Amino acid sequence: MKTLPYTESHLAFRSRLRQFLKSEVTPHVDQWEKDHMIPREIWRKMGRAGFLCTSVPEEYGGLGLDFLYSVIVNQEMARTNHAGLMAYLHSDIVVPYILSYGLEVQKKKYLPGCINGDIVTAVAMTEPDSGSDLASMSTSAEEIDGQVVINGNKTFISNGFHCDLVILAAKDPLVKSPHKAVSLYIVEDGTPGFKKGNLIEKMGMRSQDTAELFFNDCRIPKDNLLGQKGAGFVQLMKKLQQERLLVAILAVSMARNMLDWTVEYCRHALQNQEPMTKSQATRFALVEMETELKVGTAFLNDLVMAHMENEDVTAETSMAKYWCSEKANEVANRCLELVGRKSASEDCPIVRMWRDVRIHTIFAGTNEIMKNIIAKSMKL
Amino acid sequence: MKTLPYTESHLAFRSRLRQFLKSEVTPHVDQWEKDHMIPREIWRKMGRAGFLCTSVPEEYGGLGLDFLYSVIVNQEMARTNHAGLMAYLHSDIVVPYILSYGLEVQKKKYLPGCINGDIVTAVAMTEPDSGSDLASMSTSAEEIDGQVVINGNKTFISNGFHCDLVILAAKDPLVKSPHKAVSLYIVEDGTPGFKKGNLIEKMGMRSQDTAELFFNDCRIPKDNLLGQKGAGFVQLMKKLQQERLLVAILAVSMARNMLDWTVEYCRHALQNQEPMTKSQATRFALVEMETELKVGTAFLNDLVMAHMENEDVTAETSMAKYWCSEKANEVANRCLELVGRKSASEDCPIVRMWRDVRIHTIFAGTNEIMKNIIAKSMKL
Amino acid sequence: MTYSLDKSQKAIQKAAFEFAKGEFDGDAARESDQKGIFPEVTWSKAAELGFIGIHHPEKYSGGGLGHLEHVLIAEVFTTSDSTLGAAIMLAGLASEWIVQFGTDTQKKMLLPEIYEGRKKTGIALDGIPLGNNDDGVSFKNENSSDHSLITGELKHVINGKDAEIVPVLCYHFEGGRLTDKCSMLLLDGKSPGITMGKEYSLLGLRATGMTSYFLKNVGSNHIHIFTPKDNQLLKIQSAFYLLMAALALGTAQGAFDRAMAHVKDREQFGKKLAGFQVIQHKLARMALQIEQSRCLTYIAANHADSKKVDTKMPVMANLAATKTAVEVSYESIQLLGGYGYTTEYDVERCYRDAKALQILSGHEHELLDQVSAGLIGRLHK
Amino acid sequence: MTYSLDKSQKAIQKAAFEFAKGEFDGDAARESDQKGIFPEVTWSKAAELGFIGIHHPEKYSGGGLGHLEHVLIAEVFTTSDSTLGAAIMLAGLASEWIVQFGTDTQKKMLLPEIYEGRKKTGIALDGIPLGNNDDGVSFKNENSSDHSLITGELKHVINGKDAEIVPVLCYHFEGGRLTDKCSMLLLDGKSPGITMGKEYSLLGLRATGMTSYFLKNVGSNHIHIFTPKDNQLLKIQSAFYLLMAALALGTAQGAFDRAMAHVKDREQFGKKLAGFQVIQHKLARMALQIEQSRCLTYIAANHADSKKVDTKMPVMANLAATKTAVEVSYESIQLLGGYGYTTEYDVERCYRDAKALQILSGHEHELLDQVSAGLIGRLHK
Repeated sequence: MKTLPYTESHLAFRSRLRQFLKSEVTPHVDQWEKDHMIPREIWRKMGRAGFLCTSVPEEYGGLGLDFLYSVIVNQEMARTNHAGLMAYLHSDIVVPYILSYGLEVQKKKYLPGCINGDIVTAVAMTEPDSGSDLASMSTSAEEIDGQVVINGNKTFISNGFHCDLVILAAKDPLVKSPHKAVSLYIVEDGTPGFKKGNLIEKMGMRSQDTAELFFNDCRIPKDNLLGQKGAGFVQLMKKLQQERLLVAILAVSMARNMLDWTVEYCRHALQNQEPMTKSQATRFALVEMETELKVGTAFLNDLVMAHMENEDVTAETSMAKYWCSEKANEVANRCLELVGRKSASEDCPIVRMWRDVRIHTIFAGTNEIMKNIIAKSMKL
Repeated sequence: MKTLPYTESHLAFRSRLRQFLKSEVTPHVDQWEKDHMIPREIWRKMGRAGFLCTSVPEEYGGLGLDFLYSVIVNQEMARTNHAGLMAYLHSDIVVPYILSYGLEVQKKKYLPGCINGDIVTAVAMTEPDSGSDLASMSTSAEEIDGQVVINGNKTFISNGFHCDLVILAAKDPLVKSPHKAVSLYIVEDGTPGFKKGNLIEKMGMRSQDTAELFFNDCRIPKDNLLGQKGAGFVQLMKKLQQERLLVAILAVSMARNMLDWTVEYCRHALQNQEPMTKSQATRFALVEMETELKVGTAFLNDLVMAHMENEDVTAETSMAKYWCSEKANEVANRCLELVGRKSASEDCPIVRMWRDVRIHTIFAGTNEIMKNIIAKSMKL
Repeated sequence: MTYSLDKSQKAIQKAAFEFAKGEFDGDAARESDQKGIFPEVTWSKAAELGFIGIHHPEKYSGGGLGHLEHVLIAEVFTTSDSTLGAAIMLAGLASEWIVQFGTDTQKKMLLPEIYEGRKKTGIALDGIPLGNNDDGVSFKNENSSDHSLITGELKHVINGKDAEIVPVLCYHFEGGRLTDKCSMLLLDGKSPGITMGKEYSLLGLRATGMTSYFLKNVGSNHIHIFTPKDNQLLKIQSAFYLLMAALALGTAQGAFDRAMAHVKDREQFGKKLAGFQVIQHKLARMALQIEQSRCLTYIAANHADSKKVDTKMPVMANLAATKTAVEVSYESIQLLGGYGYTTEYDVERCYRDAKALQILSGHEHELLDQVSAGLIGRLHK
Repeated sequence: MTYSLDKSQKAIQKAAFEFAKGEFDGDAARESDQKGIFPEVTWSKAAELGFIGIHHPEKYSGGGLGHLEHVLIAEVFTTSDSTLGAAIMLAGLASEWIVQFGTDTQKKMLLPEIYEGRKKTGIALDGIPLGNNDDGVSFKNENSSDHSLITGELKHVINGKDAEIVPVLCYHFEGGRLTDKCSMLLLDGKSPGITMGKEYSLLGLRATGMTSYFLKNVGSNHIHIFTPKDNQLLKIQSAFYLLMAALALGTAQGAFDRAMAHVKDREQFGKKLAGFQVIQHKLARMALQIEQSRCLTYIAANHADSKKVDTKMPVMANLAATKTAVEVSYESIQLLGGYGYTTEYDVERCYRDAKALQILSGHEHELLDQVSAGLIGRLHK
């Protein structure tokens, strides 16, 4: 059966990364989860070890590696069983905005810091009153005296506490069409009028920083416009494909980890004085989950290849995002049931995954939004 | 997104086949379904047109084509919306036994007729008291006076009425181990002591001939042994992979046809004075089915390629067989619900597919057997 | 609150069980299914014993009892045989329309004929106020006078082939606009001016011949003009959904019983199928699903009897029971393996009948629309 | 048969509703969840008002009513708040053991303390005869004499952190073999010889602190030796499954109510979320699932009250209700979108509490084993 075409270099990279995570991340994860926070320093460590922004070209100090490296980072991060160090968001979702739309001067200014971990990035789209409905956003960006003045609130911003740089979507109030009014701006932490709110407490992803961001007469230079004025909507849509693909990959990786752990548990745990895997019902449950994951992985692999070849796979990516995130939650629920009473406790590692994976059907566009996109592509 | 690597020749073959079926099969299908029978002649027509046993090498009068041609035949037959002319059973399940295990003399004798449709074949494994449990079969084959004497009943034999040649699994009563007692024999129609029973009436596949076969002191020459004596169990197991793969492909093809028909129906049928596709619930239902089929097809495509490269994909084939057959039935049930009252009538073409596809979770090894095989492969 | 059947209800259940056991015949049922034959004799015997119209007023020869009793009979009948049971119970269905909209004369004349097994009824699904309008109401009285002549097509008449009374609500046009006034025609396939259309070959419920009627200048001498009240339409809906739910419930139970008997009898790999854990769990899940649908259906019927106006419960019971019937009979086929796919073992017939019950109950999305409308109420901006 | 609540039952429901409305506080609940705090004050008020032990005999200060009333209270409480409601109701759970196995003195002394809110109880899950033996019964009395000293570990004590009475059935060994004789220890974390183990950090139900007890030479002076009858064990099981089912039912309803309020309030793409068909249908399906579980749970409780011995119904009700709770609260999170994932909007807490109720009710496969054993009976070769 086919897998992704990993080369020796990919495998060596994976093994180095695994080593890094084993020594620098995994031992601290339980503490970070308790703290509801990761230390700022771990971003720098990861950057300096060469595991952030692997796709940034060498001319900006990056490694210029292909998307499979991003897949590997995503999978290996999932194995650490925490979501705090949200590297894929920084490396493969936010930084690509700068890479794709930034002026040379912007790239030179920010990319090296993004790569070495000095700069942590976030993207700010969602607002308290506009979740899935991006067109209804109300944060404004007005040109006044050669500056851009920003007013509005953003919410559910991942990396919202640590971020040094925010890619902000805001509307020019003078432009009527909501689709042509949105532009993207780079806002640096510390800019007067830009304030980070308290952390949002969540069901899972507890070590991960999600926050509201407040912009109150926040003035930034005109040069902080990212790409064409009024192109924000299209820019966002284009970048969502990779984001959703990564979310799907992460969901399947988490499901894989949960299932593997559960298989191992059932091999050893006793029920009626026998290993649980002697129970036919348990065997079938494990078989069904293994099958779903194998089937989903085949689709995902095709999709990764098509994405790397720059095919338009908007519909398929939306399919993967919704299907994989639902399946991952099903797997999570079934694994907990199989493990039984032991899984009532947070000591059981798959409990944290069960909590963390719940967001996957919601973020990067809810699954309902995914289905709308697919319906359009089917011309329904 | 990747598809199977069809060449120009494959596409031309598909188009010729589609033309043939359009003129020789489709117009008669409704009548055949009413008759609960297809005419013997259609086998000859299909054979003479070059669409049977496409994989048999040229030295035996075949075309020596690859497995993708078998996939194409399977898919195109599904589009005729009937199961009577069960070409894949003959071409890609039974005849391969002769091809793989037959002596040169047996191949020379039978293959040309198999190719041109003069000989229709069947395989006889299942018995009234041994369904999934092959080891418990009781049909006996004893050597007496240089002949082999067969006694026993077989049931659920597809092509059981039309077959001119049966590959029969029977046990030597002198061998104790059930796994070493089974051998395969070629039994020709007309052999004294071999009788075909009445057709078995079924929920679906109504134009298809399923029958019991009776062997009562049926004497065949010793030379009719197919392959090694006592190797029957292993021979059967080996050939089941391709059978199950074809069943999975057929199930997905049927689901694809049902869904496509339903999408088209919902585009045009009105509900509350609007096309049904205006209903969000209908759109989502169609999207969900489209997604499941795309995901399943990706897995199936990988599997076809692996099968063509002779990989051991026993577990994956079992996964495909059970998963695809379940999904196809889900799609069938959902499509009927979407179409609504119109689908209460047999005039609605997807009703027949709904009836026909129900057997897919049962034949070629029930889905429960599939899960047992997968569980073993997972070392549970 | 007591949540169990009382003595008289248990007696009715038992009587229905004994009747079905004595009168329903497997061979006859399979023949009915194959050839589309209505079980004439069994139906009239059932009517004689009071199994039709048990929930309707005694003064019209009904049983004077409730929907719950009606549900119990329907359930027992289809448990015994889904095809025969449904055909018999559906033959009385149109009495709901006559009870609601008939004149006193019509009630006195027709209801006893239905309950006593002298006349079978049919229902034009397009005429049911069930929101099932994917084909539109294809038939309307274009004239408001008492002696209008009606021409048109009536699709999807359940039991239309055998019915002698088919009530059709005709909404009146005035000045080219549909009004809320209507009259009820009482047709049958032999009425002058009516040509019976092609019989639909149904996927299930084949003892109940569905057909269409072509009407040409049909005189509507029975007409009395009225405005249907929401309440009356709701009662018909409720009775329809409950009956279909009960038929589905029994169909599920019947499939389950057959599968249970099979797995307790058949051996594979040296032990009874019922000895395998996954088969045990499949049975447990099926039983649980049936029990949930049963509880809901009984309670919905009980609410209908206690005159509670609840639009949601009968629809919910119907959604639950028909889904259960389809899924349980699907699994029953699986439990019988190859045998399950043959007509001889009956579970495939349960599956087809279950699917037909589900489809003919109404479009799932429209049923869900009804439930959610009841839940959400009016939305304010 | 009447299938609706009577006046007194409705009054109890209403009283429970008023109590929860007045006393359950969202901020307190979230704090209880985050820090694992038992709602001491609310619990004792609830007990004062008679909400604990309503189904137990009046002579021991119980309410003298039935399981159905107990179920109704539990459902209303968790509808209002899953964490607080479950904590309060679970604090009375051990009274089932004392009612069945306690001496008359124990009953007279302890039951009033439990019902009147003076003592909280806990339950060692390993000691429940529920077939939950994946960890085995880790604790046994190795000596049959009256004054044995017991050493061992008691895992998974629900409410063990706060409980003052934890009954444990100790089966006796004689000649190295386990007998069917047992005695009931009544422990608490402060009993001499007991060390409380680490508190489990639960995924849900976090106001109910689960812990383990380490026993070292605990004197069993309360011992009276008896042989538990199947009937007694079944009654405990039944009470346990019914309570868990009711708590789950309310948890589902509470999540549903919160989601409904949200979609009726929030706009996207220019209309209320509740105006979208797929959201309407999601709500309809959730409501249907809740209604089915409710009907089954009420009927199961009613059967228990009418002294029917039915091993399957309470297990089925539990399987259905806990599954419903998990699925409905899962979907509720979805309906709230990003807000649903935050602790502020409570539905994520419903989901965690639902999952904890499901897991602590017992291993799904073992529950299904019980149901199918009841269905299939003994198999004959």
